[in-house]
Amino acid sequence: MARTDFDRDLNTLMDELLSLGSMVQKAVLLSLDALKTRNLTLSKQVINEDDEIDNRAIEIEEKCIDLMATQQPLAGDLRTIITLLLVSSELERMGDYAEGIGKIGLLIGKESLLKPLIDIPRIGDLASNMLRLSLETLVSRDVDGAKRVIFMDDEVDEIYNQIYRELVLMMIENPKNIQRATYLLWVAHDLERIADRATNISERTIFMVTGKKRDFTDV
Amino acid sequence: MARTDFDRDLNTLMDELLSLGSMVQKAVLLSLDALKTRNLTLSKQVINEDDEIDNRAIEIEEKCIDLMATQQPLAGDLRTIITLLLVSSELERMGDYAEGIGKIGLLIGKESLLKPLIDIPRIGDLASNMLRLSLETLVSRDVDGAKRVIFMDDEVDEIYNQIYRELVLMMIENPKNIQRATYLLWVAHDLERIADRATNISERTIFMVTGKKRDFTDV
Amino acid sequence: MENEITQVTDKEISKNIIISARNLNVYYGNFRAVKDVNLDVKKNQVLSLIGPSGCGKSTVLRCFNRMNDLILSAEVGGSILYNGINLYSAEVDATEIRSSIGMVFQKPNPFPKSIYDNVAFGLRINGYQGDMDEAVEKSLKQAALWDEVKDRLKDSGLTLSGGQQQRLCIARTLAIEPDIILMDEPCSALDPIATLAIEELIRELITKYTIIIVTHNMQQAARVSDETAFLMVGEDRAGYLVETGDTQQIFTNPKEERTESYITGRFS
Amino acid sequence: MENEITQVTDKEISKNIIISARNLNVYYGNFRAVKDVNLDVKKNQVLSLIGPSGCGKSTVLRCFNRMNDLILSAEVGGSILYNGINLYSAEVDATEIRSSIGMVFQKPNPFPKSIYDNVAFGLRINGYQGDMDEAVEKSLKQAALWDEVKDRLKDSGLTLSGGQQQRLCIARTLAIEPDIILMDEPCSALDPIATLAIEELIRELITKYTIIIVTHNMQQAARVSDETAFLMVGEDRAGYLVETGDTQQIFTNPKEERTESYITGRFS
Amino acid sequence: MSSNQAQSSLFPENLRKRKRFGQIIYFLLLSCVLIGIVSLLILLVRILFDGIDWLSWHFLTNFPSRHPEIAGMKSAIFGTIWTIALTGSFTVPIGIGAAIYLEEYSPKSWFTQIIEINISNLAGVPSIVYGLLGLALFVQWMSIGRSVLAGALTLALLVLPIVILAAREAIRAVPDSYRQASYALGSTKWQTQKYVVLPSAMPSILTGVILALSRAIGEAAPIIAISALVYLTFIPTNPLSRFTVMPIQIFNWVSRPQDEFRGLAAAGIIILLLILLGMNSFAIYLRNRYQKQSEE
Amino acid sequence: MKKNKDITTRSSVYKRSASSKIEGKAIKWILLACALLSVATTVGIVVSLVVQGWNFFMEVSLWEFLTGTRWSPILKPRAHGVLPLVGGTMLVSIIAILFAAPVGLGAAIYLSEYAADRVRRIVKPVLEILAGVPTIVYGYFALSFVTPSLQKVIPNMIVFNALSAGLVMGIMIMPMISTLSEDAMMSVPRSLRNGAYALGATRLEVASRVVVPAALSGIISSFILAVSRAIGETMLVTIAAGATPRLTANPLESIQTMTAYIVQLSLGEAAFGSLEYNTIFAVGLLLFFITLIMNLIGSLVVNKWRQKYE
Ligand SMILES: Nc1ncnc2c1ncn2[C@@H]1O[C@H](COP(=O)(O)OP(=O)(O)OP(=O)(O)O)[C@@H](O)[C@H]1O
Ligand SMILES: Nc1ncnc2c1ncn2[C@@H]1O[C@H](COP(=O)(O)OP(=O)(O)OP(=O)(O)O)[C@@H](O)[C@H]1O
Ligand SMILES: [Mg+2]
Ligand SMILES: [Mg+2]
Ligand SMILES: O=P([O-])([O-])[O-]
Repeated sequence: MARTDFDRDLNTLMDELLSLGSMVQKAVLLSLDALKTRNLTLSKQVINEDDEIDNRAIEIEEKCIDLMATQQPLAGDLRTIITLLLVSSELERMGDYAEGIGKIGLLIGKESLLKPLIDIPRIGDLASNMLRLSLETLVSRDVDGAKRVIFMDDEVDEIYNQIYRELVLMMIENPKNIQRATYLLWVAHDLERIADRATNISERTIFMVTGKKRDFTDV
Repeated sequence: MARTDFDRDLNTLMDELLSLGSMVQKAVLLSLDALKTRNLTLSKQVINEDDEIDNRAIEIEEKCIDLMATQQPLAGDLRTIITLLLVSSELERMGDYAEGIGKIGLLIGKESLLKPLIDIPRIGDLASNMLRLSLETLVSRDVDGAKRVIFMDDEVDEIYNQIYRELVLMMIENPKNIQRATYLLWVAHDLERIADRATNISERTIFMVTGKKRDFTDV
Repeated sequence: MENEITQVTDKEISKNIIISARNLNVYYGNFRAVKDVNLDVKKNQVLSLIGPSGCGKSTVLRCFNRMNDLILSAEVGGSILYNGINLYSAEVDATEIRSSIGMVFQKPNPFPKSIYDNVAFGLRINGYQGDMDEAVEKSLKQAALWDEVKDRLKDSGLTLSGGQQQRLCIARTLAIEPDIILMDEPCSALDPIATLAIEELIRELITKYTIIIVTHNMQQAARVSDETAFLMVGEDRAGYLVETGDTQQIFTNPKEERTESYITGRFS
Repeated sequence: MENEITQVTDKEISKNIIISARNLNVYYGNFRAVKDVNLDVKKNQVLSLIGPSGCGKSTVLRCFNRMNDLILSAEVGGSILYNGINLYSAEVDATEIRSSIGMVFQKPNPFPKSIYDNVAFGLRINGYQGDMDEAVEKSLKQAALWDEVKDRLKDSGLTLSGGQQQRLCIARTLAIEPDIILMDEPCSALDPIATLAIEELIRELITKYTIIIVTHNMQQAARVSDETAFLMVGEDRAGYLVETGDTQQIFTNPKEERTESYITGRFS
Repeated sequence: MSSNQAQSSLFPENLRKRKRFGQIIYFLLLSCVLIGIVSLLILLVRILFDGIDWLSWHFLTNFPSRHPEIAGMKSAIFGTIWTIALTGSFTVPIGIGAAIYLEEYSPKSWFTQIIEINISNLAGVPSIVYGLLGLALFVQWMSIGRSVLAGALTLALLVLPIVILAAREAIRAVPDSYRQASYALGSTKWQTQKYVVLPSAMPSILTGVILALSRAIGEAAPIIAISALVYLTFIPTNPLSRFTVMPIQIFNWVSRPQDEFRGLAAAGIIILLLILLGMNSFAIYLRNRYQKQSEE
Repeated sequence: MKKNKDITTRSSVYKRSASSKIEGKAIKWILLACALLSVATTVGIVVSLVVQGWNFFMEVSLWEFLTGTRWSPILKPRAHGVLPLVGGTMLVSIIAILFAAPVGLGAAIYLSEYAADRVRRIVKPVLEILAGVPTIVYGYFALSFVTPSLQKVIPNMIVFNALSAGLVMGIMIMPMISTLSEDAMMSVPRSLRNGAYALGATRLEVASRVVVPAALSGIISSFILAVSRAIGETMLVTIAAGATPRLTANPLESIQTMTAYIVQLSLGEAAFGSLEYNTIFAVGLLLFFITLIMNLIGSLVVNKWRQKYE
């Protein structure tokens, strides 16, 4: 005997979370692409699609609350649902960052970029990988995987700091760059935040699986 | 008859949330003070005290989970606990911003500020007021108050944009300012985020009280 | 244009309603136990009736297949509409109704006969002409009991465990292929494991049947039902309907203050 | 230094333990119903025993005041330590034990006597010499029943509602001022409102008493108890203790896989 | 009625036939009850009709006589009173004691089982056999003689199983939860019996006792075996007096060929029935009151 | 030890008699003695019948007693074949049960399944009164009413006959059957009936397919017990069935039952210890065994088929 109904609902929810996650990942990558290729339409698209992400996140959140109300989950189930609830709001926020990058894309417009995008796509790839991995390990309840994700965040922070220093230098070198540099600064910041939140997701995953009190690593 | 035990637990939790909120508010104000008065000790203190905030937030989160496990809240109670759970993580994050401001305080060190702090304290006051108000209206279940908080966020955004433009101008005017300007930019950004999160809290409050699906206003 | 759509939806909904109570009042002697209940039950859904003890849940439930006829002092006012016919009109025969609207009781009550005969009982009295073995097997399968009893169909129904007995009673009811199954606290005499099995069975059954379930256990109502109706006792001790709605709505955000108080365990 | 502190704490804890089972085994005839249970109960706390039906919860509970003596086929091995004495040693008189370790049953069972006499019963048979009226009032107040019955103390205890009856039974037990109160599914015959009242009462009582409660209702265990012990049935059909722990820990993060499966409603 | 059509595919239309058949059986069953009631009515009316003329004060206060007009039942009435008083005082304590032992104290063993089977069989032993027992045991062997005491002892043995069964039933009906509650409050076994079990079983026990005694009042056969005498012109003064009882007096009158004595018999029956009716109604009253209490 | 201290603190408020343990033992023995009295009764019955019967069987062989077809213990030529008495007993009992079983069962079904509560509450005590009427009264009724009435239908019927005794006996044991059967049916849980009604059963189907089968053991044992009662019944047959030991199947004839013979002889002046006197113990012994066997069968039936509800 098992709680078939409940398990099915939980699995559906996991699936929805995964699909929300890939939407977000796509949005992040698209927004960076748009930036790189100066494709304003694409940027606009990312911005518009954020509403969809928001709605989906709200939906997941509501389903979690409904499940809590109707199934009174306990122990592992409770941790799972709470994790889903919290992760969905992380994803929603990550969607906002993608939207933010999209907006910056529009602000920069057809202007040339300050410099060829090298480090930013790197951090973007890293962050989006972390996002993907964090969700995969969440679904597969893979604690070790989750720990690896958390570990990856260090690299992101390093690259971010490097980008930051570089951009500040560029501003100092040429005040004309300041506007565009700050734009890129925001982009890097947003990506760093995405990685941070992926880290959060993995921390939640560890809590979900082990039930261990969350070991809050400051970000 | 009433659920005395549960109600008492809920009230305790509300109190703890409030006290966490005032800790966070204090941290924000202190970090700004430290910045204004270039008091590095104070900045350090804010940074150090963030651990306490994190721990308290985790504690509240755990208590929420325990309460869910042991009391199976439904309807209003369930919304309340979920709100508490989510709000505690907002507060934790707000604490991080205060810490961030503290760190900037240290980075700037004894250097003179770029300009006398006028707009930043203004946005700081506003944000910390929003924080306070959002929690007060949460506890008093005051939907109208919560709506006012959300409304205040517009003002914050405006000031923030103004600061942003001003700082970028200053950078352009004098590249020597760039480093310090970006510092202040971060401070402003952090404060703006605090206001955003207060807005989130108020949105959660409205959900908690009315049970209406969250009307997600993009931030 | 939009208006038209609404109308269609309205029709759709009323098509979906299989049975409904209209201004239902039940008296036991001079005592009004149930007051003005109006309730619609949708096809292939589970409706649960919840409310404090004595609010008339069982009484309302028994109206749906006229089991109240068996209580001499009981008198029913108002009507139960089933397929457009008032079950309480003169020309309707209660016995006939009960083979379209089955009932499962609080305590498992298999007859002291063999498992087989328990399931065949309803078919036999109704003069079933088909293949009895087949019908019995089918019902037991539907009730998720077949695998457990297929080698001991001759054993008395009373040799089964509580949960199995209850599923046997469900199988017995399914055998006569009712439209609607009424259940009065079907799990309150069972332990959590057996309860869970019954709850899952209920969820499976709604693909074919409509189920109205009375339960004391709010969590059960939450888990098992699509819609929930909340009844309360008035000052005059008569039960009345406070609110009906989607189960999720009732349990996350009920419209009525009283429902909220009951559901969250706060009572005035 | 640190070692010393640990030792002190250990002592503190053992001081706090009011009653414990050591290698408890219970046989009904040849059938071992309970196997090697070790359990410590802390003073002024609620310990709940949960587990599937037939895992021996009631059997274990009954060992704590030797109610198993009344079951002829029952035989108890191991010991129950209460204030340092093994309740099952030869010189201990079961009757005496039971006035220090009271018990409340699944179904409210007031005597068919007046409310007053119900509460006074235990005092009378124990030859109580003090002011009876005062003692009765005190117990009824402790059981949160006084206000409801103070004007009808002469009425039969059976005229009360189910929940009130159960509180009367609790009052009756409190009257003889036991150390420990055992409760065997005290709410399973009550509706949710009455259940809640009893649960609140239990929480109030632990300021003075220690309570061990058996419950089928996991949520009740979660709400009401400080510690939870989970029992299961082994392959040999004997019940054994799987895990004991803080209630919150058991319900959010049990150590044992089996506990988790049971608590989340998944069974193999 | 679409559902009906759906139904009739599964089941042939047979409801009307089933209902008609039910009606016929209903009337048959009803007439069974009526047979009982009508018989009783006829019996009562007939006896009243036969005996009413013979009822008079002196019928109660005169001794029996060869002359129907002055014959009375004084000796039989007093004999009955003596017998029943003695029977009751033997059988009630012993019966209740035995019941308590069997329900509450006895270990589950073959020995107890034998006692139980034995008692239920004793309840079915014909009363005349008890008469033979009394005749051999009390009258002959113990040389008590054909006395009130011998009769009462015999009747006591006769109704003892009935009292025990009734008392056991009553004690068994006391919910176990009462006992557990009592033990859980620290009562000893006897305290539990005295303060909890017996008080709640008492009404039912009393009902059983009354019914048993009214059975004893109506018994003629064993008394005939013990004391064939029916023609007594004195009333018993001590337990060793000879005696007669009402049913025997009636039997004597019935057996006489003259119609007048039939009338006397009917009159005697009226008195006997009045006494029994009184006792029975009291028992029924007790039972109903008890039932109502326990239903609350 | 600590516990002991605990107990002493209690005893300041609680005074429990110290002798309670000894008291408990004594009470147990007294109660046991009460229970043993019933065994003693049985032993007494068997011993007294066997001892007195022994004297009889010293003179008459058991074989002659059990197989002889003529019973004439007083009038010469004497014969001690008990079959005429057994036959008379059986004839009356069969007539009685043939009447009482269907009527009693019918009444029981009516009362438990059809009658409104109010009707049952009136009718049941009425039937119980019928059961409580002393048998002497039935004898009177048979003799002064039933026989004369039957004679109007069957003119050549004699005054003392098996038929009217049997019929009245039927009336007498009918309430026993209806009460016991009704008890058995009433103890079938209400929930079973509801279960059947909910499957669309009519009232008759509920009664005949659910309630009666479930109560069958009780019903059958009520029949057996009623027959046993009829066999042991004394005064009615003494008065109404005659005093003619005769092996016959004709219900219109006068017969004598075992019980009636015992009464007849008790009323006479047979001397203690005489052969005539001892015949009653021989007949009594036989009667005792017959009823014993029937009762044993009756309780066996109940135990074997008893369904445990709840
Ligand atoms: N047969 C009856 N005769 C008289 N009154 C009745 C009868 N059945 C129920 N009642 C009364 O009608 C009211 C409603 O009873 P009902 O059994 O329908 O309540 P319920 O909500 O099912 O309660 P529970 O949860 O205890 O089963 C109660 O006040 C009850 O006392
Ligand atoms: N008096 C008894 N005689 C024989 N076996 C018994 C007796 N009481 C209980 N048992 C058996 O002992 C085992 C444990 O029973 P117990 O009543 O303690 O379980 P439980 O956990 O309280 O179950 P439930 O939740 O159903 O009350 C079961 O297998 C039961 O059948
Ligand atoms: Mg009900
Ligand atoms: Mg139990
Ligand atoms: O919302 P934040 O990522 O800025 O904390």
